[in-house]
Amino acid sequence: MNQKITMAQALNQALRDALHADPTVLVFGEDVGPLGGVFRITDGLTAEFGEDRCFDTPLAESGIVGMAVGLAMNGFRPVVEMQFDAFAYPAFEQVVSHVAKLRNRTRGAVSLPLVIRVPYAGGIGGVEHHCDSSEAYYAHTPGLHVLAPSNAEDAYGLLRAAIASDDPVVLLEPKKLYWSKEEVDLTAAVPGIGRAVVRRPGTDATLVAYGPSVPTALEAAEVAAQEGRSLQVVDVRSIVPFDDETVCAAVRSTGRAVVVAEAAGFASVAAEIAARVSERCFHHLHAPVRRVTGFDIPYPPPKLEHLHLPSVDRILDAVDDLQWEDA
Amino acid sequence: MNQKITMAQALNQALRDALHADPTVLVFGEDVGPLGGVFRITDGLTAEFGEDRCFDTPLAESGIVGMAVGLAMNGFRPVVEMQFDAFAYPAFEQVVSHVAKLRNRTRGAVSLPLVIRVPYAGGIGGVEHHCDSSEAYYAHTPGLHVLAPSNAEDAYGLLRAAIASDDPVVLLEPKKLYWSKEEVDLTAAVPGIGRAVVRRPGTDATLVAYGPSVPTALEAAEVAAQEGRSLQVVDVRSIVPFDDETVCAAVRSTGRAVVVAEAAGFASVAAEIAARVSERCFHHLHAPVRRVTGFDIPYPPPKLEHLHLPSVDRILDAVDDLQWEDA
Amino acid sequence: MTAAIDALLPGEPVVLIDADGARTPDDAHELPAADSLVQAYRSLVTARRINDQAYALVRQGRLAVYPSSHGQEACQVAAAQVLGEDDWLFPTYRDTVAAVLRGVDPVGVLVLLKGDWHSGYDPYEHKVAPQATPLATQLLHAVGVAHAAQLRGEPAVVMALCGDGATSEGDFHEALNFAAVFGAPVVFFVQNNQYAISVPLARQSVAPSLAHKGIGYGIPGRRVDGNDVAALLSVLGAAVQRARDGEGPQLVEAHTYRMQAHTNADDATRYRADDEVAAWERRDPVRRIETYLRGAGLLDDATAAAFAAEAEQVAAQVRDGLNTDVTPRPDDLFDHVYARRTPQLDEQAALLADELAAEQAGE
Amino acid sequence: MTAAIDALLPGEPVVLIDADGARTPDDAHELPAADSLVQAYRSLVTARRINDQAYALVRQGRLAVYPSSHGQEACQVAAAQVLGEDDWLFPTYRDTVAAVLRGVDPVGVLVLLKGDWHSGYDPYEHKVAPQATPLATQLLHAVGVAHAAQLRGEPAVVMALCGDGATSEGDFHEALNFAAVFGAPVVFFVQNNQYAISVPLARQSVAPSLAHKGIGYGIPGRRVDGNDVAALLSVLGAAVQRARDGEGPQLVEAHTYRMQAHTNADDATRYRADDEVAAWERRDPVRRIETYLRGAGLLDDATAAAFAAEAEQVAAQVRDGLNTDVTPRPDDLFDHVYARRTPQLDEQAALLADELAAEQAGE
Ligand SMILES: Cc1ncc(C[n+]2csc(CCOP(=O)(O)OP(=O)(O)O)c2C)c(N)n1
Ligand SMILES: Cc1ncc(C[n+]2csc(CCOP(=O)(O)OP(=O)(O)O)c2C)c(N)n1
Ligand SMILES: [Mg+2]
Ligand SMILES: [Mg+2]
Repeated sequence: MNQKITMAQALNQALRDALHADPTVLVFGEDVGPLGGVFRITDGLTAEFGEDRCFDTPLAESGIVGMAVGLAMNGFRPVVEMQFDAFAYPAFEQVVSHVAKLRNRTRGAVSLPLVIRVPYAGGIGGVEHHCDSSEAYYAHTPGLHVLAPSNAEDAYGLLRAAIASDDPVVLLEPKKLYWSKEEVDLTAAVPGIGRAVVRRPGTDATLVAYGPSVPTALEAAEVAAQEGRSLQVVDVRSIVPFDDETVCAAVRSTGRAVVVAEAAGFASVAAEIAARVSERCFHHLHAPVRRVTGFDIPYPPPKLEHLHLPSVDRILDAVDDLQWEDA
Repeated sequence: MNQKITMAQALNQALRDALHADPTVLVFGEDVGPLGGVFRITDGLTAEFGEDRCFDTPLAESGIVGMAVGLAMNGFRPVVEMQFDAFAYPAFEQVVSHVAKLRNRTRGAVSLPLVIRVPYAGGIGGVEHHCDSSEAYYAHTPGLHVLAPSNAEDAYGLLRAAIASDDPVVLLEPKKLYWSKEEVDLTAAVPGIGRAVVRRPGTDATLVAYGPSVPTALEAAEVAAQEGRSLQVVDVRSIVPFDDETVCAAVRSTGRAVVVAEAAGFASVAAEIAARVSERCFHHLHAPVRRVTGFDIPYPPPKLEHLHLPSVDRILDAVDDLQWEDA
Repeated sequence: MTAAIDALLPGEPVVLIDADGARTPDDAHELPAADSLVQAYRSLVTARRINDQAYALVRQGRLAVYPSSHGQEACQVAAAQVLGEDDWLFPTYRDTVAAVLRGVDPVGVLVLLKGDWHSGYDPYEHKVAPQATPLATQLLHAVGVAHAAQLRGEPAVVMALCGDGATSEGDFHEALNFAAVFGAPVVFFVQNNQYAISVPLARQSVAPSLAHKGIGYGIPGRRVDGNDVAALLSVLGAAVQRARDGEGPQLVEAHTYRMQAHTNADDATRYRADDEVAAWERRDPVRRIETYLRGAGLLDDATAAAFAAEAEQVAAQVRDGLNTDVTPRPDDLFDHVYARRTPQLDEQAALLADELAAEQAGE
Repeated sequence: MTAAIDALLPGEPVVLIDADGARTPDDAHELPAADSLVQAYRSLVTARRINDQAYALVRQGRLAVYPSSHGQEACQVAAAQVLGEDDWLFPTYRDTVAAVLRGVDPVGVLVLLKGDWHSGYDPYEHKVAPQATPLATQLLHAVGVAHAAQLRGEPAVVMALCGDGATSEGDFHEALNFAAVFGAPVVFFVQNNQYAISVPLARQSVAPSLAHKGIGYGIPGRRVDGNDVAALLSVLGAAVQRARDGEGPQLVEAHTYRMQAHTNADDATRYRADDEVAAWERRDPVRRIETYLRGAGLLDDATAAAFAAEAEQVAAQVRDGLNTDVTPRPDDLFDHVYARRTPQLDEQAALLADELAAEQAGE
């Protein structure tokens, strides 16, 4: 059943399959109808399922998310698209004060099975507002599940899992991976929400990454291997809930860790991972947990973004720093 | 020059003094005019300085912050009030995409000397949406300064410093401390933005806290002292920029640390502090850095909030946990 | 697709029974049927009693705070009365009474203000959404709920409430526009009580009226005397019928007044004059319809006394319900964040359980 | 304080010179003075040339992307031309040409799309705000800038631009309302080009027109043919004058059309038909005024050639400016986040400097 498709196609297929499987699934947002979305993730859905199931809305993100809340309250499973990461901010109040809290507010009487898809992060030469790594805002907000696939197969599986979930999910889709083609088994067991995975075994140190940083981490591990250092790579995949078991077991097995993420480092998901790993693996650590993240700056213009984003070299430098002399 | 006043009065005095000192200072928001704000922080300002200098706006937070951006672009120093923490969320896009980025966007041509005052955090028996600890959202956003005073004197000083700053400042005012009376020296040197302070010396372990958690940490240290344990308390005060020097020197001096904050712990400012301290003080640490934070839940109803908030007991339990047998 | 301007323009506020309880010469609108008016009066008596009772409970420290709809009860009553069982009500913090009149247990509505829990009732039981605190946000949820009904071909209508202040929020704009574009069966009902806490209407808007805001969305606006329950039943009833008939949303603005402070924590003397309050006192919605009904021979002393007794019973129910102290379960902190607890919440719940066990053991 | 409805109602769109270049029978509006029309034509020629040049540069890979105002140049020209030196312009990503016509170096405007930096010009130099990307957000900044001028008693007016799609955002609502309540001297100028990327106007609004949105704020709305530069000069000029006279904000909607795709990254054939585009081609704003001016004897071949040459020069300037590759300084990453670098940014800058030094050493 394996096929070579892009992450964009995998996501499109996931929506298609979900719309087929469940008549309560709805897809809407800006330009997701006839155009098929600016990234073509919803390509062909209006044609196939009709205007009622996949439709354009007026241009207003708070409106989109707020209406999704109402639809979810009343029997539907909305999947909404925020056109780009930074254009989800107008919906922030709806996300934080309602999407994340309505179940809790009603002691479980109202569940909100809705998915907010966010094409996110950088590395595409995009202009300002089109490259934000906004995961920390969502991950810090209790009540949301926050997922970030790093490949087409997970993208398919996580989107299906997100739509099936009775809780709201923010699905962060790494834009720069949309067009990378991979072998994908769409019949593979859907990875459960909350499960990290070891992408590459290794014994000397552990790279912990998610979303767009996973391929970079894997590349770094490849280079390191050529230099005789064995780096393990863990793909977090599910930021919330977090898979402490897998991540901590991995770090304990090597005793050294570097967390890699594109977002500004301060008060970030990378900070969380570094803090938990430092606390939970304290006696196994031979060196402090290092972070390789974006700088604490607004997303830079395209010509400078390569200096900002975690690179193979910067990751390897951080690994070099892990006090090998003490080992 | 010392007087006994509340934090609310200190903040009011700071606004008054700033309005006197600089004709470009403006104060506006919801109910800040004739009413003097729901917390009376702007009490009497409209009467004293007139409608042009301190005024009510229509009820719209994005509007308030967006208009402040324009006023700051054109020669004024606006100080705006968000009525409660969770009611600042409608302004999130303005804060993240403009307030934090306009200087950078224009390579320094446009500076935004504006202050966003946010009565924040819990412990006041307030209903939902009135008790959020929202500091992580701001602290994670490069381009903002984020301050959280823990007492009346700092509240005065930090607000004056914030108004004088040519950069945008989010001032987080711990609601539950508004009415606590203290000796205050309003002529004391304004604490610079970016300076933490050791509030209580101690040798066994360091409590790192800010805003509403500082009094709790001090109380815990007091109780610990009676039990023969000497706890140092550091008041972070300036979350961004962060005072690594003071905080790390303190933690290195004791070799043990507990970070205390009300916000949900995941991907929080407490996570950042724990991660930095773990990294920077690694070889001085006798035990993992512990965090005592709010649970990863929406802010609970008043009758349960005492179970959620960092308490003296929970702090002391965490201290007990710092592997004293290994020391 | 776009509406002609004439159909959108709000006329003058509809008044059917004036402040003295007399039928006005308005003959564009029929007076609602007598039994409907009597029913409204009956609800008004209960509504007023609930407001007074809750207010008293605040003074006694049984409730932390109460945003009273005293003076706005005609709006509360009409909003509930014009809805059918399958319709939805979206109330704000001030609309306790409307929720109760729709059948929600008053104690359930008030636990929020007692500190027990955020929302004390099941929104599906009587199709009453949780009372909204962040202003105007609920209007979008209302559009979504209405659109869901529309997609399923159900005839349900959604009544979405907000205040004058809330009309300034961006979500108000987005909600009206979404409703208009999707033709969603929503009645947006603005209770213009002249103030948003301390901020008077003039600082909120300089439009000819708040109902004029509908025009910019292609939504007809209607204005109505918010202290005249007959006019409210007529205008809101027509708006609900229109939405049910598939003709889309409507915006209704009621002119009324918040007789008490914003909540008991507020000091209204700081921003409004006594004579302004007194002028509105003379337009009291309960007295007005009572005068009319008695004059028309539709209400006698015995019936009035029966209604008062009924209201007294509800008040007693409120008192009793709020006098019993409920201690919320600590596990409630963790059990409803998600459908299933995350491993992190399991850990945190265990920590708290340990603490509580240690505390008990220590005692 | 509140406005009478008649003053607020937008009439039919103003057209002074029709699609064939003939003066319409509208005598409610005077035609702008001849020199003003000639100046507008001159700017239109440059405007069109800039659009075409930028588009070509995208195809050559010198610009990453270009949201063209081809077809909307009359709006661009008029928006710039009606402003005085002390007035402010708030442009969006599509308003490159308006910014250039106000005096900003075209290369400075276009570096954003070249990837060099976010905003390549000093907003204070020509009082042109950075081009706004997050839709409708800039309208609030415009209100703030205008209110600042008002507080200082300066006669400056702010021209705030946005598209039809942007009118659906909450910030549009809040900006118009704030401007109205504070009587701020802002002209809100909506270029209704019928689409927000792929979404047609009918999905954006079912109001009688976008200009009708003013009514809900007490702001007069005006509609104008967006391909008729004469009408635009007249309507926008009057709005600016009115604002300058202290009579408050106005909302102007221009009916126009985006002749090219949203940006070169967009495929417009997916959502609109060729004959729709062709119909608008016949209403071209440049040809229209040219026909009129030639017919009225206000433009001869020599002058037209001179204008074309001038436009060619600007195009050359754009080409040359964008052909030189600028490598932004790495330190720019850290130097403008705050007035002074934080210790954290010092550390991060040092890390990067070390890396770059090592790289150079390694090479
Ligand atoms: C988004 C948001 N901002 C601020 C508040 C705080 N607040 C609560 S009620 C209120 C006034 C609301 O006025 P109005 O809409 O007229 O309703 P009323 O209270 O008069 O019924 C304010 C500012 C809030 N609840 N939500
Ligand atoms: C808040 C926000 N949401 C989404 C976008 C993405 N986006 C960029 S342009 C555009 C369409 C805007 O349409 P309109 O306002 O009509 O302006 P036009 O492009 O037609 O000039 C969209 C959706 C954005 N820039 N900002
Ligand atoms: Mg009100
Ligand atoms: Mg458009």
